[in-house]
Amino acid sequence: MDNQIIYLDNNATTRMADEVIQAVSEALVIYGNASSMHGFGRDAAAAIEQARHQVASLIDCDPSEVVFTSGASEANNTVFNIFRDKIDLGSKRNRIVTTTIEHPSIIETVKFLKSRGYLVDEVPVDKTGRVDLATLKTYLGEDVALVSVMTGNNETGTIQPIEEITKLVHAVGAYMHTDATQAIGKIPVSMKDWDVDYMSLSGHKFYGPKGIGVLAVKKKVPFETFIHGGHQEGGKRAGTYNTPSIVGIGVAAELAEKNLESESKHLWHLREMLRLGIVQTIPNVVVNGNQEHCLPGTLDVSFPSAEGESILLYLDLDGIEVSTGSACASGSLEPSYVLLASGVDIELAHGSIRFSFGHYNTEDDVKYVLQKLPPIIKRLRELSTR
Amino acid sequence: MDNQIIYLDNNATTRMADEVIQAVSEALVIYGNASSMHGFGRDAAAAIEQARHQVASLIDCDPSEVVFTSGASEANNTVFNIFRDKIDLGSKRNRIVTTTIEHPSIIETVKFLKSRGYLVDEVPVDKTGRVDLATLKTYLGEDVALVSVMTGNNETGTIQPIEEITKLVHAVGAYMHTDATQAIGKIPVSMKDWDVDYMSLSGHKFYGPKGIGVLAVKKKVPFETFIHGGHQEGGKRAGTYNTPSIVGIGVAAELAEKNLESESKHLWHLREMLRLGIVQTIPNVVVNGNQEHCLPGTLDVSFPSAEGESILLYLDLDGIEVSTGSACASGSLEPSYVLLASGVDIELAHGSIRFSFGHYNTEDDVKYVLQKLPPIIKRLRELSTR
Amino acid sequence: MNNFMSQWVYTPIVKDHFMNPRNTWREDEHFEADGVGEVGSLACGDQMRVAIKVKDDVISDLRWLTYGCASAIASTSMMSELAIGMTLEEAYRMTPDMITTALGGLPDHKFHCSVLGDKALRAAIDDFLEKQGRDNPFKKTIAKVICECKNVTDIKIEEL
Ligand SMILES: Cc1ncc(COP(=O)(O)O)c(C=O)c1O
Ligand SMILES: Cc1ncc(COP(=O)(O)O)c(C=O)c1O
Ligand code: FES
Ligand code: FES
Repeated sequence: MDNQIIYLDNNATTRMADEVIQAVSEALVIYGNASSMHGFGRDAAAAIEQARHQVASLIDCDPSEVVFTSGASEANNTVFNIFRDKIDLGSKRNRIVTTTIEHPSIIETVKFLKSRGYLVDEVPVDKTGRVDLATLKTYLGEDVALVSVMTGNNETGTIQPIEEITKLVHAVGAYMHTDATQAIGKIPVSMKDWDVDYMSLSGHKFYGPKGIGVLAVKKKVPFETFIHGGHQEGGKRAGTYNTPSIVGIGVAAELAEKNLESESKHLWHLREMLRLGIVQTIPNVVVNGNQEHCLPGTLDVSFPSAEGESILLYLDLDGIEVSTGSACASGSLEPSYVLLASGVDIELAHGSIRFSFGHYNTEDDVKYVLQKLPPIIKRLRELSTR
Repeated sequence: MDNQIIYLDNNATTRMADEVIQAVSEALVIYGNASSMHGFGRDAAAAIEQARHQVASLIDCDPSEVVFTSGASEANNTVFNIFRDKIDLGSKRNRIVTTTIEHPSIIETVKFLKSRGYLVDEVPVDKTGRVDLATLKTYLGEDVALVSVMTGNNETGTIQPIEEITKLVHAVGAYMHTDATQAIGKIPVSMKDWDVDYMSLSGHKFYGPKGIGVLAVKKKVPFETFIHGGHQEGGKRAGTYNTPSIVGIGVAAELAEKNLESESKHLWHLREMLRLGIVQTIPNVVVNGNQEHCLPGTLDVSFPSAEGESILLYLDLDGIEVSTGSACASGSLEPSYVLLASGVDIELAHGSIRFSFGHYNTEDDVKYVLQKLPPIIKRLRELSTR
Repeated sequence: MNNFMSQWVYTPIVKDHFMNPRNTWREDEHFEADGVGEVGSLACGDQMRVAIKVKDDVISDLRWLTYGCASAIASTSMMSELAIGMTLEEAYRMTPDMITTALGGLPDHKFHCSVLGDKALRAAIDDFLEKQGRDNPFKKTIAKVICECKNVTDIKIEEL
């Protein structure tokens, strides 16, 4: 194994930007309790408000709409809990609508809610993983409280038409949530333009710290606290402020906003370079997801007759780190539920590999993969029962 | 104002230990996703397992019983949610018992549950803030699902007889939770000896990082996921692993275990030195809480005719950082609910100041406070309507 | 860290009045008050007492005591500076807004602390007029403010 590590698993998590590491390290000493009145507390509070502005600027919302959470998983759970509570309290709108390809933090929340008798519909997607507006419309009605559709998929990169969906959702008087976790820093994201009511994101997906995320909540939309306790975040989310990580996500947001255009180009360039290289050098491959509406940097490929985990481990031996199916499914033998939900053949769904690029990847990385990958696939196919 | 800062608000949050800062900084580069199979992912997973062992050793439980959360607030919410869910599913045990002096993350959860029709009793405490076992007994019966009593109070430091309480709780077949957040690193804490079923703690209270905590869950006791999603923590808590902070809480746990005895002595010494100094130099003061069963390092004092916020801010101008009532109440007009619940006079409850010591405090700090505090109280009393 | 250093919780003027409160009523001082007013209670967490001297229906001098937070101390101190030299009518019409403005602002949740100061002043004027056996010409024109801070709403403030 080379000493060189080619990290192509940026949709799972990213390396923190040097600027973020620097800021977090400095903030480790801002240890005051941001809820306290004394000097240390005030320093922490000021640092937090700065971060709130940085995040708000990135996603185009008001700073007062930013609620810091422990990550996108908590943010997603929080949104569903709001409407669970409204339904418990007797709301006539007692139905939640989402899709079959959401992140597990929504899929599993839905499973739980259904098992407890709540009405949740999961709208199917087309072959490319896209929500069809006409299909979605058939699920919408006066009984719908919340619609939740992710901005871009973590596995295939497929982007949903959030602005159009939101119009349909608001037309029936329901509220709209989008999990924008994978889109941040890769495509322009705007609470205001899209007019969504709730948006989730997670720091470590865009070179910020882990364990910190945001639920953006538009003014005057329903809210119910998920983690009850102290008065932090205006009573919306309890828990002593995680000042260093909040400072970190703020700096990451500022970088993401500044670099958006160049980053987006960079990621798309590497992704396309790899896609073309694979298609040209390896016979019989299937590129998954929507190729027109796709997050830059995500390339999901199925290699029929070669199994995903084997490919992953061979690549790992060559110092290339990728993911099979969704990162969360790793360690399990389940085929990708995202691909299955998109109507992809079960065999293809088993053998998918996700390459996901980040800021620190280079053309050399792609060249290295294009040198190592074809013989691996060839070898596995020769071994395979076909 | 001197440049010197005397930080006496360690019950709110502590400064990270140098060893922890070091470990967290190094772990910031272990950026792999601990759920992934590739090399970086494995490094992260190993670091997490080590931290799990360190925490388990500190609180005397099995490493598999440690569930990492975003803090004690989330841990406390999680425990109550487990039993809420059991009650929703029709459990005959449909009552939760707790006390009037828990942390807001329990008090507010209880308020929420009551507002939704759940049965929750809050056991009163005596003048010193202690739960009386005979009183508690009258609340226990076959319909009780969960009893939650904190180990040591954040405001007065009063310690509860958790081992004895747990015996009573188990005798009626209920489960026992204790919020040990304030006790960690100050007194010996043992899941096994006390036989509690659930225990909460938070990293930043014992020189670890903020935004990371633990819910310890004994094997074979009820569990229901609070944050649904990925399969992290054996499905018990979703969200990408916060590797650096987990490493940090592990190192903090190891330090806390190693230093427990000397730390406990150090904190008690400074606390008593300050208490005696105050009592000797300032007329008409009331020391709150139980003086026999008290967390070392916590000293809560009421100064009649001097208002809490004014004292706090005059001390702040002298570079001394303390807290009034509970940290969460800052900026609000509420007198300390902990003192009120202990039957302390409302006027005294308004003017309480919490001095809380930590590892980095010295005798010189106490001397400095004893030089600055008496004139402040004198001055405020002269200004006061009396 | 230095980027954030360190505005104090309140404005510099509040800080100054908190640190050096003006016109406080020293116990050893022989202040012969023509009227004394008191509002709030220790149980509420804030109590204020204002004493005035009146010459030709002008407030010639004023002393005060307060049990309260930093905002309450600063507000009362500022009130005392504003009030001295005012006619009784001007003083009676002093609003919490004038006090907070003069202080360079107070956080929203501290607004009621400034309400207490001018209420105590009005109580002192009431007391003065009553002791003189005079009619109170101001009372009718001014809506009553309720003591409890929690009941001080914007509308009630505007009614002043
Ligand atoms: C689309 C999407 N939503 C939510 C999450 C959850 O983020 P976190 O694990 O930081 O809570 C992830 C990543 O894991 C994701 O890709
Ligand atoms: C007794 C107690 N429980 C729970 C908590 C909550 O901890 P955190 O704010 O880290 O979630 C605290 C501190 O704030 C506490 O003192
Ligand atoms: S006087 Fe009560 S908070 Fe200001
Ligand atoms: S004046 Fe009574 S509560 Fe504020």
